[in-house]
Amino acid sequence: MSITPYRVLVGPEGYLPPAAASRGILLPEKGEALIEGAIVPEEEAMQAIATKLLSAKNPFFFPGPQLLWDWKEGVALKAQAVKKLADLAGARVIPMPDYRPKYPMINPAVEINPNHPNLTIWHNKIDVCVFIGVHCHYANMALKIIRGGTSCYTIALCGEAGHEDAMISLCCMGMPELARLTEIIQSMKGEQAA
Amino acid sequence: MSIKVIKPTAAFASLLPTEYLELVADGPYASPKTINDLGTFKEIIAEHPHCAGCGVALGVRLTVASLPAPADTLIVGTAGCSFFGLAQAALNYSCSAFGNQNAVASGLKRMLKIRYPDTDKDVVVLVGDGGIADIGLDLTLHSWFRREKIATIMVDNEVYGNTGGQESGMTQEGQVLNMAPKGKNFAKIPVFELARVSGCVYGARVTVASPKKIGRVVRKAILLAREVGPTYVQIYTPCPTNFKFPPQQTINIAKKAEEGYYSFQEFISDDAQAYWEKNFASSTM
Amino acid sequence: MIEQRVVAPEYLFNEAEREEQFITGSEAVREAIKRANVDMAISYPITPQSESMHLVGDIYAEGYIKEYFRGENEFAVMSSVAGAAMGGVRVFTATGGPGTLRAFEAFPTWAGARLPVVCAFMTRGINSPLSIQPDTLEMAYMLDTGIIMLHAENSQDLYDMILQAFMIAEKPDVHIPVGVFVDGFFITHTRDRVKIAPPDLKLPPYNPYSAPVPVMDMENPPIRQMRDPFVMKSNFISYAAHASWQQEILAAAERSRRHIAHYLGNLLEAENETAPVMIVASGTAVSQSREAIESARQEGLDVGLVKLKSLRPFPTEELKAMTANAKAVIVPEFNRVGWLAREVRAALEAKVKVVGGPRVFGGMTMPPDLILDEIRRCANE
Amino acid sequence: MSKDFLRISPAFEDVMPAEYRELVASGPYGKGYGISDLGSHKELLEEHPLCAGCGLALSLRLTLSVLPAPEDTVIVGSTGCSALAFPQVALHNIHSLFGNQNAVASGLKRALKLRFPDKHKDVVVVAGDGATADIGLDMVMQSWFRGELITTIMLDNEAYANTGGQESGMSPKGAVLYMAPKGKKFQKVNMPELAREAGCVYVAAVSPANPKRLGKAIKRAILVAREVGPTYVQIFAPCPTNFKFKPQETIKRIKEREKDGTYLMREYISPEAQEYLAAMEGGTKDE
Repeated sequence: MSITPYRVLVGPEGYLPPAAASRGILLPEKGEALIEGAIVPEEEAMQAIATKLLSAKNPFFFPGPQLLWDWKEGVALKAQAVKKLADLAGARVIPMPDYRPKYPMINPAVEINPNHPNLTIWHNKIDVCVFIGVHCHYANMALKIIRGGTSCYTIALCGEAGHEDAMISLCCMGMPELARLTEIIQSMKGEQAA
Repeated sequence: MSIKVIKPTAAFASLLPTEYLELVADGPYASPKTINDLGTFKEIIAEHPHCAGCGVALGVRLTVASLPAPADTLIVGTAGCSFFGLAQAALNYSCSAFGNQNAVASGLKRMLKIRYPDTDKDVVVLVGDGGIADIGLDLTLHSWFRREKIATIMVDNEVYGNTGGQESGMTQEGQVLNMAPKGKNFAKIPVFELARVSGCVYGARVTVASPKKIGRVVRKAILLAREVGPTYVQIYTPCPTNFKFPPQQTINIAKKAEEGYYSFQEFISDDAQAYWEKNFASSTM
Repeated sequence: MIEQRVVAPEYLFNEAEREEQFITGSEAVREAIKRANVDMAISYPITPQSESMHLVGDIYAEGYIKEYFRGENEFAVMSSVAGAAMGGVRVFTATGGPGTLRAFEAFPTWAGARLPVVCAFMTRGINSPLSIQPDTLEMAYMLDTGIIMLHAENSQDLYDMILQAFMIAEKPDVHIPVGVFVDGFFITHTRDRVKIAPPDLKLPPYNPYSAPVPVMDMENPPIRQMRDPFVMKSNFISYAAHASWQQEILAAAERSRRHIAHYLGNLLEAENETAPVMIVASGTAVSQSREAIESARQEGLDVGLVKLKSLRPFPTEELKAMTANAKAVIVPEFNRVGWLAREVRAALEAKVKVVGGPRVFGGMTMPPDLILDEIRRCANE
Repeated sequence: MSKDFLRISPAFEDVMPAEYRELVASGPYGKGYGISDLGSHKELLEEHPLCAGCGLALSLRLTLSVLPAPEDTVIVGSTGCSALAFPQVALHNIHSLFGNQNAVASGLKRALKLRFPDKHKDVVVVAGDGATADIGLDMVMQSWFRGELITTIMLDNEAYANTGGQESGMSPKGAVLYMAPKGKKFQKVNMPELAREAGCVYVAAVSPANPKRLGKAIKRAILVAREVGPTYVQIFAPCPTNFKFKPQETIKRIKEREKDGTYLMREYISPEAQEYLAAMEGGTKDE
């Protein structure tokens, strides 16, 4: 691989940034996470997420179809928990209801689409965003486009293997991990307030 | 083709293996032969590596012995048992990708029409059931839609023989074969009816138990294809190796089929019938 | 059919008590599929693959597979396989040589649509002229379709790799097709000793909802979903989306490295890798190389061997390490073009002399002496 | 998908764009709407980039509005003008390679049968004339020979329209189009007849000039394909752009062709399908 190891840093990185996996960035194991391409303990990543969100000027959560649609047991509950987390972090929400390219034009104020996520990032001047409940393929598509053309700091909360193309990525996330992250933000907000 | 093309130059005549000399002396080129002349002339296919009792070898031999103008006939084939014997045929035989024979034949026929406007160059497709009914079905039907002037002949052994006995589209429903471990679960593809619907001007269904009928329908199909439109002949050619019957039973099995589901059938369009009566009604064949 | 119980893949591959059988490569495919908990298999005959798919048909009749049918040609079969995979089932098929080329348009769509299909390729010569004999030319074309490519040296590899292929392909972070390539006739039609797990064990079933893309069954979101929408509106945004999509397929193959290592042990195997002359090969060329090396060592020549098991993703770093002290690398192949020599040269970046050959093709066998001559020549330089 | 499947997670109800809330509130899922319900509910296809007066877009809209069970219908489309509308259709739909739609549908139908044995998952192929009669002809017919329980719908605009108006197998004889500079030399391929010969148990040729009849044919084709055998519906969908007539004349063109007998509306029902429909239609309101 190239001499200096590749780092997944906030963009705009360039015309066509590489997929981080193709530059040797490995996905974390359970209990680990990724910060800017480096494997770290999950706890450390959660702290970093809390700091990023609470210091952000205009943070947004992008819930995907797997959370927006109440399609199976437990989804509504999880959606509730994610909404609570977003409110707590002072972040607004723009949904990603589906993945089809929006023709003739998307309304970037109310929707984000993985084929052209940068429109929504630019339109709303989003500096930190959180992906959750988006199928991994489409999340990775969007994360690379955002890193290439915007200066938005991306965070992925993934129930499966995680996302190397996000600046911070958790993996194997279930309700317990969601609760832990909410707790950290809660306490960090408390400290800041005090 | 003028006879010159197959006559060895005097200087080397003595060196050529006898089979080439026989082809000049009593091959079918100078005066076309028919099924009745079998045994009296040097046939276009004199040897082949097919299994004992192979219906396809017999079907191919009878077809090639019925060509109205072997000197100006080109056969287009494809993969499958049929290409073993045809690879030995003493006329131009081409074989490209599996199933594309009618597309190849379309291009070949149109080009020969341009290069030899006043000669009838008969382009004949001679291929197995898998080649036409399965992998080559669309190319075959589209050559018929386009009314290409070629005769398409299927030697139907109702199985993919060359690859070891798998079910083909022309296998009968219920027949147990490789890739049909519980028996084939759909009917024999009605290529004969599809030929009529797709624009063939003449069609005949026959079996190797009736060599004289094969001679007549193959000749008729090729002659009609010269002027009127695409034609189709389907010959039942049983396969002892994959259907596991004794090699000497092939003709009996074909005969039994001819009395049942493989009965002799013909269809002919009005304009083909008119053309036939005007030009060939007098001939006995 | 005997009652089977689901076990963890690691148990089936590494711990289960194995029994040795003397079977052909085609039978090895049957034994693998019998234990792979496959939902559906679709077939079309082409030598030398037909026997494998006959036998898969037979175990369907015995009840080991839920659905099986013969399609009308390879392009149709690979399309039906795609439909089945999008419908959320574990599906298997096989082809080779001209069949691979006739089905070709489907392979890049398999990868692009993230379909975890497993396909065995019994490699065979490409027309014209027609040859049914072994030849790995088709692998040259397959290298850039985006599918993962494993190359079996013998029937044992073929048995193991097919089972492992399902587990690698279905990982959510991978979820692209795996091709298991094996040289036709040399392996498929010759008997060999193969150690196989007990027949009453099978892999865990495929869970379609762990896929990185929605399943086409109107039972999971989003409902307004086209798989896959052509991203083609003529503007920069569409091009960027299409490029990012392709990068994700490359990334999926990169992520498979650790899974391949986990199940196969490594992407390549090496012996005596400190030798000055190294042979790098895949498939039956490895078996021929072993014989040549045997003779070379008797002549006192110091030669090592690298057996490549994964060709996509290519083990570039591992290969560099295994040829670090070599002054010459010999790449014997069963094809005309030398696609493996090209890959090895690219990987080693001209840091070591790569001898592209000996190469035989058209179905010819490769006498070990051809390789031995090359070893002697390189050793004496 | 169960009847109340399409629900929005309450936590995000407020942020969902209007079109999705409408889809949940008044979408067709579970309703079994017909042509006469058009205008009373949110349709599966509301916007598309096809040309003004496009017969195909109209036919596709009508087809989608009469699906007996949209909540359990997966569509397999193909390359061509119809493909431009499919990304907007609120159903799972597959776009694979030009011509392989019926092969894909065969694999999909059998997979869904395995995964949902006691539920009707309707797999409906919707493709153009080029995809069905030319490049996909063998896979279409082989799915019929095999008796695959799928419905094949051809949107017949009698040309390769999406690529700029070339002759297709379904173009009328004599039509001057691209790649037929001297006019098409052979007749319009007789797909309904081929379908009947190939084993289809229900075949209909309809057009959007008579929406009710079109709706009835689609419903029948899909219902019959659930139990009896493969079905085929051919919809005449004239193309103003490539045949150079005014967008508002599309329906008029159809009526002219019906009058001069060059596009016959017809229906073939096998005895078995007849029996099945009699039982089914006895119960449901006849369109």
